[in-house]
Parts: sequence; C-alpha cells; structure tokens
Amino acid sequence: MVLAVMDLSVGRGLVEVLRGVSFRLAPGAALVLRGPNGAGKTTLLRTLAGLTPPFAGRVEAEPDSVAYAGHADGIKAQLTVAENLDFWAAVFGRDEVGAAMDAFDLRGLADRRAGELSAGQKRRLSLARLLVAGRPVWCLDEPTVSLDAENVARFAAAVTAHLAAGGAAVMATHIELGIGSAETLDVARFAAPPPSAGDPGADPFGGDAPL
Amino acid sequence: MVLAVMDLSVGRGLVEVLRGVSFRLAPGAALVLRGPNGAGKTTLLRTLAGLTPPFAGRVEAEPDSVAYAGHADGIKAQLTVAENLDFWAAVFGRDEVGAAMDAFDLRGLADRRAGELSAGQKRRLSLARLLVAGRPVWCLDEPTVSLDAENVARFAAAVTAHLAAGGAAVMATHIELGIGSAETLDVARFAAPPPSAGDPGADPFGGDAPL
Amino acid sequence: MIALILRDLRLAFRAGGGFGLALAFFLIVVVLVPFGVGPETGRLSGIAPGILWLGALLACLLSLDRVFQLDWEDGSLELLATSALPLETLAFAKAIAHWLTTGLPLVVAAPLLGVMLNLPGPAYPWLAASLAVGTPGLSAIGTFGAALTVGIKRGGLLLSLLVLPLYVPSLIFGAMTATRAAEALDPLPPLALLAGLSLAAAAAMPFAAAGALRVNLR
Amino acid sequence: MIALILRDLRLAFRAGGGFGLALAFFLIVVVLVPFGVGPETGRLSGIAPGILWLGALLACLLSLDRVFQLDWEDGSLELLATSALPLETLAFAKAIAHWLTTGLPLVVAAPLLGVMLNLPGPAYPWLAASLAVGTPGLSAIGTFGAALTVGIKRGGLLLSLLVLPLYVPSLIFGAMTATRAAEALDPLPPLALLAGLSLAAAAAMPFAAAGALRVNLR
Amino acid sequence: MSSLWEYANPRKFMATSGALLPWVSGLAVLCLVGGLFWGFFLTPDDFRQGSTVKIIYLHVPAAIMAINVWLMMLVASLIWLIRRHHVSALAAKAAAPVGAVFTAIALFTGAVWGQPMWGTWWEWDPRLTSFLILFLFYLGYIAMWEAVENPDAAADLTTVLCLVGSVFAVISRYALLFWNQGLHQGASLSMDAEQNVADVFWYPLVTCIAGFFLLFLALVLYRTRTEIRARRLRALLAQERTA
Amino acid sequence: MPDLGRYATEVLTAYGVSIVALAALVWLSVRQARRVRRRLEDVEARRRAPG
Ligand code: HEM
Ligand SMILES: Nc1ncnc2c1ncn2[C@@H]1O[C@H](COP(=O)(O)OP(=O)(O)OP(=O)(O)O)[C@@H](O)[C@H]1O
Ligand SMILES: Nc1ncnc2c1ncn2[C@@H]1O[C@H](COP(=O)(O)OP(=O)(O)OP(=O)(O)O)[C@@H](O)[C@H]1O
Ligand SMILES: [Mg+2]
Ligand SMILES: [Mg+2]
Repeated sequence: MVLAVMDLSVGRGLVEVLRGVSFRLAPGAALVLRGPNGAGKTTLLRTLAGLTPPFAGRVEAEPDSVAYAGHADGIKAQLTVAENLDFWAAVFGRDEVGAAMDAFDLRGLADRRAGELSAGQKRRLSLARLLVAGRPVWCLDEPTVSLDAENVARFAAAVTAHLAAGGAAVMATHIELGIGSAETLDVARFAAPPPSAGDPGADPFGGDAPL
Repeated sequence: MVLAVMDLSVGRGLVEVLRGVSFRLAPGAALVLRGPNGAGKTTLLRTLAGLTPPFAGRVEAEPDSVAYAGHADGIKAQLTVAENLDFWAAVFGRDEVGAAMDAFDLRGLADRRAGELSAGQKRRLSLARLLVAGRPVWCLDEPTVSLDAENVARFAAAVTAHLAAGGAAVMATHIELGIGSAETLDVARFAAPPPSAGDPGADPFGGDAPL
Repeated sequence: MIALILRDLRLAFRAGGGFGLALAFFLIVVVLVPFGVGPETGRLSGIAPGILWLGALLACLLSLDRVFQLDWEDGSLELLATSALPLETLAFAKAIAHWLTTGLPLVVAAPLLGVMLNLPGPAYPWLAASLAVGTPGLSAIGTFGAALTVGIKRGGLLLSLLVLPLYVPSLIFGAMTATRAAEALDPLPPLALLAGLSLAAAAAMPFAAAGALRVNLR
Repeated sequence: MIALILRDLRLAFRAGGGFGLALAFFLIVVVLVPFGVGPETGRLSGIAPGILWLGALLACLLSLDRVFQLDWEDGSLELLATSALPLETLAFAKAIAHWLTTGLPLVVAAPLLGVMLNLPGPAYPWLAASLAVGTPGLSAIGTFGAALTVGIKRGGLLLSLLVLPLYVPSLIFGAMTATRAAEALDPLPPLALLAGLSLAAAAAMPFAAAGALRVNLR
Repeated sequence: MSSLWEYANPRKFMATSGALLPWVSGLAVLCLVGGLFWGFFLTPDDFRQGSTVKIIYLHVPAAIMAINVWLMMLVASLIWLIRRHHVSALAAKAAAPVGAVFTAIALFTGAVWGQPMWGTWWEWDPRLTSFLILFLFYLGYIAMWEAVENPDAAADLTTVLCLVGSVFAVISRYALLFWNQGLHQGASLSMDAEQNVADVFWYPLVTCIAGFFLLFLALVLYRTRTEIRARRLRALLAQERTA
Repeated sequence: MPDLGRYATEVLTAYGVSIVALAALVWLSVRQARRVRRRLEDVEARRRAPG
C-alpha cells in the first residue's frame, strides 16, 4: 500500500465537508475523485497531501511520498520555464529535468518567461513539476484544466507511465482523463451530515444543545 | 451585425500570433474558438474586448458592447458573493442581480465570502457577472473550466437565453459546450507566418534585412 | 464611480484590511523617532513638524502599490477597463478611495501624535490644515505613479523612485507651514502654495494615470 | 535550501525586482529628512544616527510582507511545504534571502548616506558595524512576523504592529552604538548587546516561524 | 533635401550615424581634452577662490548639459509620442545614462567645490535641491525602461515620465529666479559683460562646454546604435522563440 | 603640474572622479555595444542558415 485512508473526516475552516472516507491505493493504482462543485474534492486532496489536518480518521503514507498539484500553480512569472523547473528539481533533490520537459513538450518553451505562457502552456509546466519531484503518490486537483486534446493525452501517458513504474495517483476532475486502469470514487457519497452533538470531528461549539 | 472582424492581426508583446482573422457575428449567433494550447485564442479574445490593440485590421463593435471574462476572475476574496455581484452591477449601471444569482444557482452561497468558495463555485460567480453586465457581446475565455456537468448545462442555458435575446457570444474552449447553434472557428488556421520585411503589422525591427 | 469608492473602502475595512496600515505606520514612525534620536524635548520639538509630515508622506507612499496592484492581479482591472467607466474616472475614484483610507486618518491622527513629539502649541491647527490640504495631492500624485507601475511585479521600488521626487515640493511646503506656525511666523504663504500643488496634481492626474493604465493593460 | 536562496535572489533581481526596494526607501527617507526638518547642519548631524537606523529599520519592515506573501499567492508555499524541505529550513532560507536583498545593501549604503546627513566622522565605522550586526536580527524577527501573517490579504498592518515592538530593542542599541561613537563614548557595550539580540533572534526564529506557517497553510 | 523623418528609419539612421560618429567623437575628444588641459594647466588661480576655480571647467559644463540632456530627451519622447518613430524613443533611452552621469558629475564637483567655498559640501538650497531631484528622475527614468518588458509600452510610459520630469529640469535651470535665496552662484554666462567671468576663465570654459556637448552627441549616436541593435536582437529572439 | 595650493585635494578629486566617471560611461557603452553586436550577429547568422 502506498496510501491508505481510514475513516477520514475532512473540512475547511470550521465546517466538516466529507466524513467516513476510506480507500487504499496499491502501487500502480489510480483513483479518480468525482463529485459536483463544492463536494469536497479539493479539501480531500489537501488533507491527503498533509496541508489541511483531518477532523478525524487517518491518512497513512510514507513520509514525503506525496506530490500535490492544486489550482494555484506555483509558477514564478519572472523566471523562465527552465528556471522554474530547475528550482523545483533542486528543492526535491533531483537534478534531471530533461525527461519532464520532454514528457510535456516544453523544450521549445524552455527559455520563455513563465509569465508569457498561455494558460495551457502554464498548466503543462506545472504538471512537468510532478515528474521532477519524483514522488510515488500524486494528488492532482483538476490537472487537465486548459489543456487541449493532445496535451490531455500527454498527461494520460505521463500518469500511465508513473503507474507502470509503481506509483499511484489520486486525481479530482470533471472531465474524462482517458486513463484506462483508474477507479472512480464519487465523493458526494461521503458528504458530512449536518453536525449533531457528540460528534468526534465536529466543532465543539457547534452541537445541538444551546449553552 | 453586433461584431465584425476584418483582416485582423493580433499578437502579444512583439510577436504576431494570428493574422488575417475575419468573421461577422449577427445577433443571436455564437462562435466557438478552438485550437491547440498557445494557438492564440486568448490573445484574439483580448483584442476583441479592446484590451490588446490589434497589430493590423479592425474590430467593429458598438462602443461598450463587449463583456469579457478571462482566466483571471476578478473576484474579491474578502467580499461575499452578493457584494461581489452588487459591485459589478453598480459598475455596469444595473441594479438587478437576482436573475444572475438564479441562473447560476448562487442564492445559497450569497452570504459566503468569495475566498471560501470552491473552484467551480468561484467560476459560477464570475459567469453570473456576465448576466449582470447586460452587454450584447460576450467574449469568454474557457468559461467552463472547473464546472461540473450540471453547471456546464446551466452555462449553456444562460448562453442560449442570451442568444435568443439577440446577444452574441465568442467563446474559447477545449471541451464540448453543448450549445447547438454555435459555429466553430479553428484559430490554428490563422497562425501568423514567420515575419518578413515590409509587413504592416510586423515589428519594424524584425524584418529580413539585417541592419 | 461611487460604487468603486465604496467597494475600495469596504475592502479596506475587511479582514486586517489596509485601512489602518498607513495609520499604523505613521504611529510606528512617531513612536520610534524618540528612540532613535534621543528623548531631549528641545531637539524633538524642533524636528516635530518635519517628522510628522515625513511620517505622513511615507505612510502614503507605502500604501500606494496596492492602489491598482490587487485589482490587476485578480483581473478586476481588466474588467473595469472594459466596463463603461472611463479610465480617467477610475483613476480619480481610486485616488479618492486612497485618500479616504490613508490621508484622512492621518489628518485626524497627526495632532494627537504631535503631542508625543512635543509639537509647539500654535502649530497644531496648522499642521492639521497643511495635512488636510496636502495629502489629497499626495494621493493624486501617488495614483499616477501606481498607474505607471501596475503590472510590474515588485514594482514597489520603481514606484517609490518615481513618486519620491514628486513628493518633495509637497513635503517642503507642508513642513514649512507647520514650522512657521511653530515659530510664530505667517504660515499662510506655504499653505497656499501647497493647496495650489494639490489642485494641480488632482486636475492633471486622472489623464496621466489613465494614459499609463491604458499602456499597461495591453 | 541554497536553491531557495538563489531563487529568491534571482527573483529579487529580475524585472524591477524587490532588490533595490529597501535601498530606495532608505534613500528616500534620508533625502526627505532634511526637507522636513530643515537643513541646519548642526540639527541634522545630531539626529543623523537615529534617522539612519530608523530608515534602515523601516526599509526592512517594508519589505517583510513579500517574504512569504508572493509564494503564498501563487501556491509555491503549499508546494514547498509538501516537499522534503523542513519548514524550519524554509524559514531560515527566507530570512537569509531577505537579509541579502535588504539588510546587506543597507549596510553598504548607510555610510554613504551618512554623508548627506552630516554624520560626525568617528560614527561611520560604528554605524556600519551596528547595521551589519543588527540587520540580520531584523530579518530574522521580520521573517517570523511574516510567517504569522501570511495569507492575510493586506496583512501588512498586522505585520507592522507585531514586528514593531520586537524591533525597538534593536533600534535603541543600534542607534546608541552610532550615537555614542559620534559623541566619542565607548560604543562597544550596545554593539555587544545588539549582537546578542541578533543571535538569539536567528536561533529561535526558524522554529517559531515554521510553527506559524504550519497553522497558516491549513 | 530629403525629409528629416527619414532618419527615423532604423537602417537610414544606422548608415548616417555610422558615417558621422568618427568625426563627432574625434571633435569631442579634441575639445574636451583641449579645454580641460587649458583650464587645468594654463589658467591662473582666482584671487578669492584660489585653485578651486579650476573646478568650474567640469562643474558648469556638466550642470548645463545635465539639464539640456533632459530637455532633449523630452523632445525625442514627444516625437515618439506623436509620430511613433522608434529610433526617436531609443535615442531618448540612450541619452538617459549619459545625462545621469553628467548630473552626478555636476553634483559631485559642486559638493567638492562647496566645501572650501561655503564651508559645507551640501546645502538644501533650491537649485541644489531641484538638481538632486532631477538626478532622481534620471534614475527613475532609467529604471522604468529596464522594468517594462514591452519596448513600445516602455517608450510610452517613459514619455509620460519625461514630461513630468521636465518641470524639474526647468526649475533647476531657473531656480535662482524663483527663489532669491540660497548660496549658489548666479549666472556667470549671462550676456551682461559686467557680470561675466574674466576672459581667461571664459574661453577654456566655453571649449569645455562644447566638449561636453560633443561628447554627449557622440555617446548618444553610439548608444542609439547599440539600442537599435538590441531592439532588433529582441525582435529576432522573440520570433525564434515562437517559431 | 600647476601649483594647486591649499585646495589640491579638492581640485584633484573633482578632476579625478569626473574623468573616471566619464571614462566608465564610455567604457560601459563600448562594452555593451560590443556585446549586443556580437549576439545580434550570432542570431542573424542563425537566421540566414537554412532551417
Ligand atoms: C552640490 C552642489 C552644487 C550643485 C548641485 C550645483 C548645481 C549647479 C547647476 C544645476 C548649475 C546650473 C547650470 C545651468 O545654468 O544650466 C550650476 C552652475 C554653476 N555652479 Fe553650481 N552647483 C553646486 C555647487 C557649486 C559651488 C560650490 C560653486 C562655487 C562656489 C558652484 C558654482 C557654479 C557656477 C559658477 C555655475 C555657473 C552659473 C551659470 O552660469 O548659470 N556650484 N551649478
Ligand atoms: N478556504 C475555504 N474556507 C472555507 N470553506 C471553504 C474553503 N474552500 C472551500 N470551502 C468550502 O468547502 C466545500 C468543499 O470545497 P472544495 O473546494 O473541496 O470542493 P471541490 O469538490 O473541490 O469543488 P470544485 O469542483 O468546485 O473544485 C465547499 O462548500 C466550499 O464552499
Ligand atoms: N503576456 C504574454 N506575453 C507574451 N507572449 C504571450 C503572452 N501570453 C501568451 N503569449 C504567447 O502568445 C501565444 C498565444 O497565447 P494565447 O494565450 O493566446 O493562447 P491560447 O490559444 O489562449 O492557449 P491556451 O489554450 O493554452 O489558453 C502563445 O504562444 C503564448 O506563449
Ligand atoms: Mg476543487
Ligand atoms: Mg488561453
């Protein structure tokens, strides 16, 4: 198991969003999170990545095994594409960015300032970072936003290669990714019930009984 | 004609991206821009909206008839959803935001701080602004990013209603929008050729002849 | 335009907003000066009008890069530019909002802080008057500088560099008004010059700022 | 960690970057002070060490909100937090980068600007020494404050208010070093205290800052 | 006679300036070295100022040029604004560092001169103050060119800046007429023969002023050529990157 | 060398610094010109080369 989630409750701020999420991810497995807007996909992914602490339950993963890519892309507009990638390679202790550049066809853009990229080109750069990070578990939040069909296929190929190499991936998306082996999890199933007194994960001030 | 584009050359910075774009949009017509990442869809839309001056050619539209919605959503995180909409209504000299709220199902979120919305909810808010603006020509850049299927349908309904009321729309997208009457324009057809000397729109320093 | 001013004010008041920022900075300067230059009252009251004006000016300068930058980052500025609102009106509204959130609190607070620096008695009303007359000019000039540098990431350096020379005359006349009042001389001539500066800046600024914005939004 | 420092330096140097920001602000303060307080050389040289230290401190304060804010806005901070780099190291690297882009230029520039304020001759080396010893402490304390307020839009106000009291001791000892040197007294004791302050700040800061970051990233 | 605007064509400008440059540079070196040598070695000391009077050969030409360079930049910028001639914008850009160095020289020599003459090397008098502001404007102007990516946008923005800065250039020229105070010298080059400096100082001074002007001209021609090349380099690189 | 009297330091520093500043300006201009020219020639050559 590279990632095991047990009876997890997650939320943003004071509000519990999802409750009782459990799943296990073996090496080579991919999980696609689905659900309507505001269902809690982003919240769940942030918890998996260790950014938001869970309300209850546990996330089991090797330390430093998760690579997260969210809506914000963490790209510095003033640096070139190559400089951006090199920086992340250095942060993750790698020094090879060539493969990542190739996987998302960034060679031609290497010397372009990241601020001058189109939306899809920027997205490709932020996906290339995943390859540079070299982490086994990918937590991706709407990774294919702004990508054209060709680049969605590139992304699918990158994920497939990652899975084939023993990695795992959890991805939230609203569109079809074209990754054959992926299972789907509808997070709407886990929507947290309206809070009631005595809940372990609930806000201690939010119970039924008035003060 | 609500929008007529004649022999338009557009570009970003010093570089011409598209050349010779011409089309006319009658009331009730919609045009979907397609093309791979970096083809120039965003650049074209910005020029139509009057933000980027064209390198050559003309855009004919009534003054103040274009509403633009780009990648950046212009939402203030500290204001509530209702306050955000009210502000834009005031800027555009309208005072009715109810219809816009209904069209994108924002009533339930009205008092939520915009910074606490999920990606899709934010996108709905920025689309609702189009209805508030009350402009006849919509220029939309990837309007359905982050929307779930239900909300894509809401968006399609809003566009259809806008067209039925005599409006027009130009939309760049990579996915299927489900707007029956829309024509498609592949911008890759207009990719600007490598510049040569004497081009009207070209950079005066970029010609063939060396100095 | 009123909607814009109201929104900017509301944003300034929300959540740790920029409203008190200038005021806090002003307070900091005034509190720190005695630590820095030593507490002798004679020395302090001699430099008090200058320090108060300087603090007000720096507080103003400090908050300038937010005038357009935040709206530019989240795309609001583009949307505003495509709205029916002329950019001149936009710039003017921004300058007013900036003054209301920055200049006005300073005008109110300055006499109170004057006490901390041993400002001589007769100077109080004139200090307040000079700030009331001068800070609108600072906001106007600053809005122009902000329009010139919007979109330049970390353009703050450039902004300060550009605006600083333009602020010098206001500073000189403003501080002179308060100093002359403190020394029982006639403070009216520099005050009149200051008012003239502010009026000229307010009249010319919207056009220059709108031109700069148009270039920067391309 | 070195990659991080290098990146921050590179960002600071690029395109209107923040590199000169503090320096420009410092210059502004020093240039404006004589306009404000009047040009009499005697008065100026009396307050020169205090003003120089105050200017350096304000310049430092000014650039603090960029330490984490830009990285937070574009998501880099989240990504760095999920990388192998401990947040403590991150905070330390940020403080070093901040000092290199802010404190170091101030140390170099201060003696030059001292000339403009008629700083008495013997004070020059001690002013430079006190800044060299004191500004790392300012950067360290400031980084902690920036970590506390990251994510709060327009958190600058809060940041100034939090950091200000922590800066007061450095200001006092720093200005005292230069003033005592100017008055031909022994400047070593306040300098030693200043060095102690900076060391303590640098040692404790990474842990406090990392804790604050962890909370703010939730 | 062909139109003056032809020189706004980069290629035409390169050809003409290339032909002109050796002559202008030669003349500049001649005047400057000659004038400074004459002034430094061959003129007597002033009875009041002693040998410090020799500083005049640097201070006055540099100060005069510093102000006039800004006004020339203004003209060039306005040509860009009105007629959209790229070379003209680039000439303004090329002139700024030259003007900034002249300003710095005037400030420095003035300060050094002030120490023996006034007993202080700096005084916040109107002319000195407005001159310092002019220097800051030069820095801001150069920084603005560097900070803006798009050269056309940079040209537009710096034009606005140049317009505003001209107010200070004019003030530093005429500050003495506005405020009748301060320590600084009055006009020594006025037409009024009574007030004029003695001839022994006057001729080398004029030679130096000519030298500074020619040096400015040569440097601007040279630097504008560089800017044109840099601009073409940018255009070509931009094309390569998108090709 | 003329006798500069009391003010030798002042006059000499004024001349020295000014001449150094002018020389630096010229030197920097030349260096930048050379650099730009070389890079432009490279790019022009690349352009003319087939492909
Ligand atoms: C830092 C100090 C100084 C600055 C910034 C400064 C600046 C200037 C400026 C802007 C001019 C005007 C050039 C023009 O008319 O176009 C000028 C001219 C002149 N300066 Fe200075 N100056 C300084 C110190 C001095 C000192 C100390 C002396 C001599 C005692 C001096 C003697 C002159 C003379 C004789 C002229 C020519 C006046 C004229 O022809 O209009 N300057 N200086
Ligand atoms: N920063 C925040 N503070 C408080 N509540 C938030 C915050 N971000 C999101 N929420 C709320 O938490 C819920 C879950 O949001 P989340 O972003 O996880 O949804 P999502 O499934 O990713 O939706 P989308 O498909 O629109 O991205 C939503 O109701 C949202 O309004
Ligand atoms: N600010 C900018 N400055 C310079 N060049 C830019 C800028 N923005 C985009 N470009 C370049 O202009 C070209 C067209 O970009 P544009 O954003 O119009 O593409 P797009 O069709 O919208 O692509 P996408 O589908 O990825 O959004 C691209 O090659 C891009 O790299
Ligand atoms: Mg989401
Ligand atoms: Mg696009």
